Amino acid sequence: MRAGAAAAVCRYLGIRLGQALIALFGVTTAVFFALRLSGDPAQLLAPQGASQADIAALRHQLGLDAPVWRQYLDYLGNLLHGDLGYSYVQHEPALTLITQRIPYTVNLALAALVLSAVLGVGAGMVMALNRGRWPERVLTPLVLVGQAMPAFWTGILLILVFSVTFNLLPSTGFNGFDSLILPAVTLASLSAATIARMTRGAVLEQLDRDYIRTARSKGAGTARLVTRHLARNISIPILTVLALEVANLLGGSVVTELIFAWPGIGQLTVQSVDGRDFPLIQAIVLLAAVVYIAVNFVTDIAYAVLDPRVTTTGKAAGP
Amino acid sequence: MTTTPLVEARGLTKRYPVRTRTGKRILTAVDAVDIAVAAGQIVAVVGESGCGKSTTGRLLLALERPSEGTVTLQGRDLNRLSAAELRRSRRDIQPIFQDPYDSLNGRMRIRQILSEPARVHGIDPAKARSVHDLLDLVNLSPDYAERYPHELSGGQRQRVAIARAIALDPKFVVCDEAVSALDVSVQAQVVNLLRRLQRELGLAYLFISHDLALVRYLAHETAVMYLGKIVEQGPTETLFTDPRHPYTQLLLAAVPRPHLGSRLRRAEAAVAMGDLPSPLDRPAGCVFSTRCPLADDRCRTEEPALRPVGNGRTAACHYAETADVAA
Amino acid sequence: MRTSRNLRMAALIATAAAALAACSTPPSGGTAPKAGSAGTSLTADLASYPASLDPGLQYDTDSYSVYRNIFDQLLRRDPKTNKIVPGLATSWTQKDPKTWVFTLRSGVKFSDGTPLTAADAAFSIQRILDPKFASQQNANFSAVASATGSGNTLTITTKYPSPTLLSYLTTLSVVPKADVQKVGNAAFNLHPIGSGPYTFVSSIPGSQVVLKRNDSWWGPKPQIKQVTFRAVPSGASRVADLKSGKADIADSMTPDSATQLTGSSGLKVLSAPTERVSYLAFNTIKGGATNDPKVRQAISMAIDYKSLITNLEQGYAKPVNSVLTPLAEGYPTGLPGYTYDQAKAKSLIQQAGAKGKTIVMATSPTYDPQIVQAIQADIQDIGLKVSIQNTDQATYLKKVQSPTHDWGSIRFGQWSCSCLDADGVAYPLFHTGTIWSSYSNPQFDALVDKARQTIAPATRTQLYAQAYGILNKDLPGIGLFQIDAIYGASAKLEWTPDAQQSFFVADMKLAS
Amino acid sequence: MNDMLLDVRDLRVSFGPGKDAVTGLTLRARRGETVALVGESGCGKTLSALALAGLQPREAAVSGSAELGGVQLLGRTERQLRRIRGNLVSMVFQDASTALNPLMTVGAQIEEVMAIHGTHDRRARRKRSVELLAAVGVPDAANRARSHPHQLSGGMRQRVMIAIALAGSPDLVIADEPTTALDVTVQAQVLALLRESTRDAAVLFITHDMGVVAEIADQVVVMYAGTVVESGPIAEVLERPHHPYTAALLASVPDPDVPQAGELPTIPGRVPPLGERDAGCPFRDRCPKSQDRCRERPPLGPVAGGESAVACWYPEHGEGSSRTVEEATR
Amino acid sequence: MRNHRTLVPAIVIALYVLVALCAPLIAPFDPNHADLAARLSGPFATTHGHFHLLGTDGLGRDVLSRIIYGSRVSLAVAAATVLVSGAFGVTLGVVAGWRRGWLAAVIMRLADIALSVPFFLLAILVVAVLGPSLVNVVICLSLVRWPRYTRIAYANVLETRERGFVRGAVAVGAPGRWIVLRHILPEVAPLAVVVGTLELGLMVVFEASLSFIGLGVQPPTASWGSMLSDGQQYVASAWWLATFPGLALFGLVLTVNLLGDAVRDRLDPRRRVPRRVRRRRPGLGEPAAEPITTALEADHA
Repeated sequence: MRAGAAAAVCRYLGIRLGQALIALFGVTTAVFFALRLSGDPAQLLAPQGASQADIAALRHQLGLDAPVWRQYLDYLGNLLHGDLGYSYVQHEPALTLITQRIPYTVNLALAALVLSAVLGVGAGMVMALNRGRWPERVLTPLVLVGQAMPAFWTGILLILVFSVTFNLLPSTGFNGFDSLILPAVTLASLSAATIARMTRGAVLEQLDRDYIRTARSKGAGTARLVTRHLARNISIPILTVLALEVANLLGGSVVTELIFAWPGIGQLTVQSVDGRDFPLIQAIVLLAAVVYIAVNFVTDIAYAVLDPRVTTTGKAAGP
Repeated sequence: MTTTPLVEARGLTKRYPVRTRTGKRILTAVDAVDIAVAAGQIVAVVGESGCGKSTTGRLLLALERPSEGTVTLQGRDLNRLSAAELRRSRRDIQPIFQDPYDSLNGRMRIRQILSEPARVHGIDPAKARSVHDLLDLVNLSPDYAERYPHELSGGQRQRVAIARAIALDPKFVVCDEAVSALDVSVQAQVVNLLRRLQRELGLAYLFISHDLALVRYLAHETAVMYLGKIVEQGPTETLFTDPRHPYTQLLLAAVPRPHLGSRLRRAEAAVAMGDLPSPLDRPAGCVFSTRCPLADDRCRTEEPALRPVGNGRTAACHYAETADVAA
Repeated sequence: MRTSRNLRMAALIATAAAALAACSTPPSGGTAPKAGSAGTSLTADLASYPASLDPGLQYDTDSYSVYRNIFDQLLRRDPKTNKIVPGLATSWTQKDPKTWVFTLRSGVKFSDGTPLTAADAAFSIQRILDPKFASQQNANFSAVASATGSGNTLTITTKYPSPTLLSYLTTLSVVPKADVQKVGNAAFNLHPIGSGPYTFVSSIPGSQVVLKRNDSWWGPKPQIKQVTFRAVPSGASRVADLKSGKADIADSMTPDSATQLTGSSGLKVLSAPTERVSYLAFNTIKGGATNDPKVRQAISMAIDYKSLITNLEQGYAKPVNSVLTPLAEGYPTGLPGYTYDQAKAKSLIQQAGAKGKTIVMATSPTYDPQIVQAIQADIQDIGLKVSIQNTDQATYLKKVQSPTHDWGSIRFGQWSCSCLDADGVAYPLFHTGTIWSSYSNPQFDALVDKARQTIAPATRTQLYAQAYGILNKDLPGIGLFQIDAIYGASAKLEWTPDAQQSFFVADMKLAS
Repeated sequence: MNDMLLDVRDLRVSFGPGKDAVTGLTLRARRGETVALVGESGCGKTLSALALAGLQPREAAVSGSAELGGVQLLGRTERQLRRIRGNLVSMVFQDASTALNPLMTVGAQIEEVMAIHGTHDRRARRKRSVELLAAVGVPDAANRARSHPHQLSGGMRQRVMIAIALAGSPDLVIADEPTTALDVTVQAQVLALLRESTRDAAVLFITHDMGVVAEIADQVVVMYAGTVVESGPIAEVLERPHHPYTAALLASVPDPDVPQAGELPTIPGRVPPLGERDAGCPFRDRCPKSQDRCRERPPLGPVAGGESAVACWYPEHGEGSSRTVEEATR
Repeated sequence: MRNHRTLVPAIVIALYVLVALCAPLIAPFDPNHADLAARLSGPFATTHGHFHLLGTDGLGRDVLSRIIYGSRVSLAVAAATVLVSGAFGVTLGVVAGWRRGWLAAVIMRLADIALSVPFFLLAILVVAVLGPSLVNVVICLSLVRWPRYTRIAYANVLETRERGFVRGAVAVGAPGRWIVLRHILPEVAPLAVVVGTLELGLMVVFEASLSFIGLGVQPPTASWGSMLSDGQQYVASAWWLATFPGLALFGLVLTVNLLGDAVRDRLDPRRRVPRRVRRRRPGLGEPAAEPITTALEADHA
């Protein structure tokens, strides 16, 4: 039975993986061609006084004078060999540049994820379990405020207060733990609010379920309801949100990294897009898509682990 | 009856691929079912949940394509019609579903719901049955036309569903558990209505139900299904008074009766039967052999054919003539 | 092979990073020392992280600021006079109009101990010219036909007489041939080795670079022992860092932030005029209204230059009389310059029949939006409508440099050729057929072409005076002002910035 | 009447003024006795049952008295109720597919009752839960204890529900339509099981199905629109219904054993919804015998010559399932 | 109480809309009138005889007037984006859900693709290829947001097509288009409205983000995002530049979110269907579907 379940999970995940690869292929292709419509890196790279010929030479050196389809086939060919190309601007393998930055973004995103998950789930639970009582009345406005604060504004205000006015925390760069605080808080605030609302909704929905009534009819108290019954059942919707939040946090880290000069992938993305550093952009897009897909994938597996029904019906929650 | 039946299913089979823990399997929901409904006749299909009776209903409604077999309406194979022809033929076959809360579009007024069939078929409103007439036919006052379904009780909604079903003067109506979601007092009203309409409009019904008492009251013919197969079929009265298949016998015995005295018999009969096997693990030989108190080796290996057992009945049991398990 | 291993590594890192990141800090390039401590280490805030540390590649301000400390340059400019003075090359002669011979300082060693020879200098030029290297500086040295080195003699031949060669050689940093060839360009970029006053210690890509004093450097011993360059893109944050003492010096200050600093105790503003000029260029070919010289003239009179300099630039800018700065070789000192005369501008617009016409102004976020909008307002005041088309730099360049000249009527930009020479402005911006030019005047072309191949400074100056005279008549472009480089610094820092924005830490001193 | 284990008097549940969902439920049950609470949807039977276990919706106000073996069930704090639930009073809900926690094994769900009520030895709990599963007729109980609800059939799930209800050896088992969602064959099995396994407890059995009532009940309480209209011993209520509503309910279900001609007797109209109920007999609008006096609510009073009580000014005195209500009115 | 929850935010939003519509009447100054000599004056400053309630910006323009005019951009872009992406997304979702099969697979994979392209990159590419304009901002945002609607519509259609009234319409012989238009779409529409309302607030933020990185509306047109972006440089010296547009933005997003919540509570079909009825169906377990709130609330960037 266990083996059978595992096989079902594998088959299911296999299908998802296949679909994911198709999506991956689509993303890279779309980005590849869109990029080549969007500007000429040689123009950006050449010195201001460079002549047409200089730029043409640079273009040739970068292989950008070949027909686009040719460039695309080369790109795919290299990709199959694991070669993501060299950055035009930094003259390093795109992969090296990305791997240098990954730890920072992961650090920031993870810190924000932990922060927002702990705060969000906690607040959501408290709100749902105290529906209509003071803890909910206190938390609701906080959550609403958190949801209405754009990250770039939050960041500016935090810098204004904690760095400029009180000089408590560094406003930029990476220099140990204290420089992580402001970016992580900025990044986490919206997510925490979203997760809190979601958790509240999920808990309320579960509280309305018959099995909760059954548990109460057994004499279960709040603590038991939460730990034994709610915890696992809300873990599925919460997991769904967290998975989306991971994607959101990685996406949101662009703005946050810019504001706080955080040396992560987000900043690299902006720089590479600004500089039309095609190989680097393509590599980043590939990474982003892989992360997005991986997160979905992990979520699917987690569904299967958490919810025994998934393995037997062969379908996960959600579309 | 030698005349061509109004609706006839032959060798009707429906298989679904199902993913299970142990891999992809085929679920045979309906297995080689023959069923015929003559004009103006009520044929009931009874059985436990999962026996394939609802699937049979959907196949007869051509809402699903059979894996094998044919469904003919007045000699025309529904599944061979073009999409447009099928849509046109649909006016002759109408469904009434179980859940009256689900079967009406909550965003439409009753008037819109009842005039939709005619509009779909582009019928001149002057020639179609008027909403007023339809409401009248199902004993609802005309002012219901402007209401929304949520303003109606379950019984009233089911009347509207019936009115919609008869809006195009169909010849054949599939009632899939059409009254089981209703309270008993309302149920009786709707049953009376169905019966009256059948008489007045000359409708034929396929009456799918798990309620044997209603079936006995309503149906001319009854087919008993078990795990996708018809195990016994025949005129309702004969079937109820002298069931020949052990399953029919046990099923009848298990029906709760609103009077004292049947307690013991019923429980024993039911307990004897045990649990319904999974439709994915249909027993070899006779499908009922795992639960049949009379089953012997023959039953477990050799599948009994559905054969005449007298008085117009057919039964799929090797021992149909002698079987008596619920006395 | 190498890349496939890298890919596997990356996959490993990516998965492991997720697990590790929570508990471990990223591989750090050493924690930055607190600014000002011990007086011998310096923290400098740059606007962005250097695009490369290999001096053969990028030469944007931030890269320049960092790597020029690691390497020695062949030539240098005197910070006060801007005259070309010895660097690694102690002397040079011109054998013929196309051949230059340089004698290199002897006894100079790279920080890995290998001696620096003319072969290294030649190699440093050759690699820039190597198409496979795809260096952005290629165009700066495109006049070079060959560079050879033997012993301490470097010989450079040019394809044609090049008056700007020496100018560009002041930007040439010399890299160790042996090491570059051994480790490869990519690795060298990550861990550069030079002969300069500082050596590379560590870096956090995207965040900071740490250098330490090279005690075996041939020049006078710098006072500052260690320097940390940090990338701090937000101007406000750079100000905050200065105020809180987290940084001793910050680059790329805006005039507004500079005025903020002047009020703070313990801080000061350092500035120097640069060869960077703010300019407007007109599309005289497909510019619509701006095809008409009257309209261009009107616009040149519409702009309140003084207000731009005093109000927006807070005085950190100087007026110019052409699209060139006085620092440049060939600056036409005799030209009268532009005047602000709104009334006359209005009447010119009337005369040209251009009143109410819409002109498109192309710009990119790279350029100060406030100036763009101030100019827009000025031009609108004389009766034209100005529609700003703000696209990112790549799109801006693609549009503006397109041979079809379909980019609009007017554009705002800043120009610096890093050569301190009129040629570096006049030719690429206004010569017929060059990528930036939407202007054509054979007379002007002839003058510029001639000046390009003339070595004698006096003749050149005269040629440019004529050429710029034509420009100020035809007005294919307007110089707005000369831009100052502005630095915010601790009051303890002693340093004089120069026109080249050379960020030579060796020249800096921190009082304790 | 001291031998009564369960004694509910005048139970009322209200959602606010004019919204009295249950207006006076009185019933009694001895140990081993099953009381069927009968009525159509919306009559307040489920709400009454929930109120007995203190599980009514938060906004509902409960009053009256309900003693179980001398213990007052109503007006308890949540903390006190927790001791009562599962231990003294347990429940079997209608739809086991939703009433069981989908993510817990059924064994764990049975064990939970014991864990809550003081069995700290995990092994003992496990052993007893398997015993209980076996006792409710789950084959291969030791393995099935490790199954999740979705892996069981509907009948098996309902057996698990019963095992949960029995785990605390309660004095009162409240079964709320426990067989409505089941096929007749399974229904019969579950009813038999319930009957056998609750010999030491009182059972409050809620249903709308007179057939099921006949099957399981010792006493019948018929509710209509929140109030009891008739109560009495099963035989008497089934054979000689006194309230027109009871009679009509019985009549409107056809008998599978008897061929029936003509139309089915029906009850015209519908149950007055909450908020539209007045002080009169709630059935009077649908009652063929209603008269002016029915504007006044009839009290639940004993019937002459029987053990039943009926709330009707003009009770029936007819026989069995004879047709006492007019045929449908069209 | 319930009316309160819809009414109050609706009134506040109506005020925002009113301000946007009547900007020329309300704004004390021309939002683009630069006065370099009066630049960076603080709130309540009077310069050259002009009173600037919220101060002036780096070009001496009146901040209050710019905020008032900026509301036009925020509201127009947010509304247009929600309409465009909503219409596009719902259409695709309905088509996918109704047709199923390969077409659904293609559409849903497209949604995956759209979701996995970094937003910033997409924004730059769109502006690069199409040029900067308000319309292109809408296109850009719509390109990112349509999958949210598609996914929810798709799931909803899959559910709805199994409902009795849809099967009834099929049985009556209604053609697919008829059923989709009359039965499926009306069922999906309220959900789309709910998503749209929740998206509205996000789109205000997104537009501001785009303007913030310089890809939104073109100067000198005032937009809250570009004002914030400009103000960021002056966070220490001229706090009012980032604070007031931020507050305006925050207020709008907050009220839009409040309205979204209220609308969701009203329209969420799950909260309307009487649950007890559904329970009666024999033999049906509860589907392991994710709660609708998850789908609605989870996405924000």
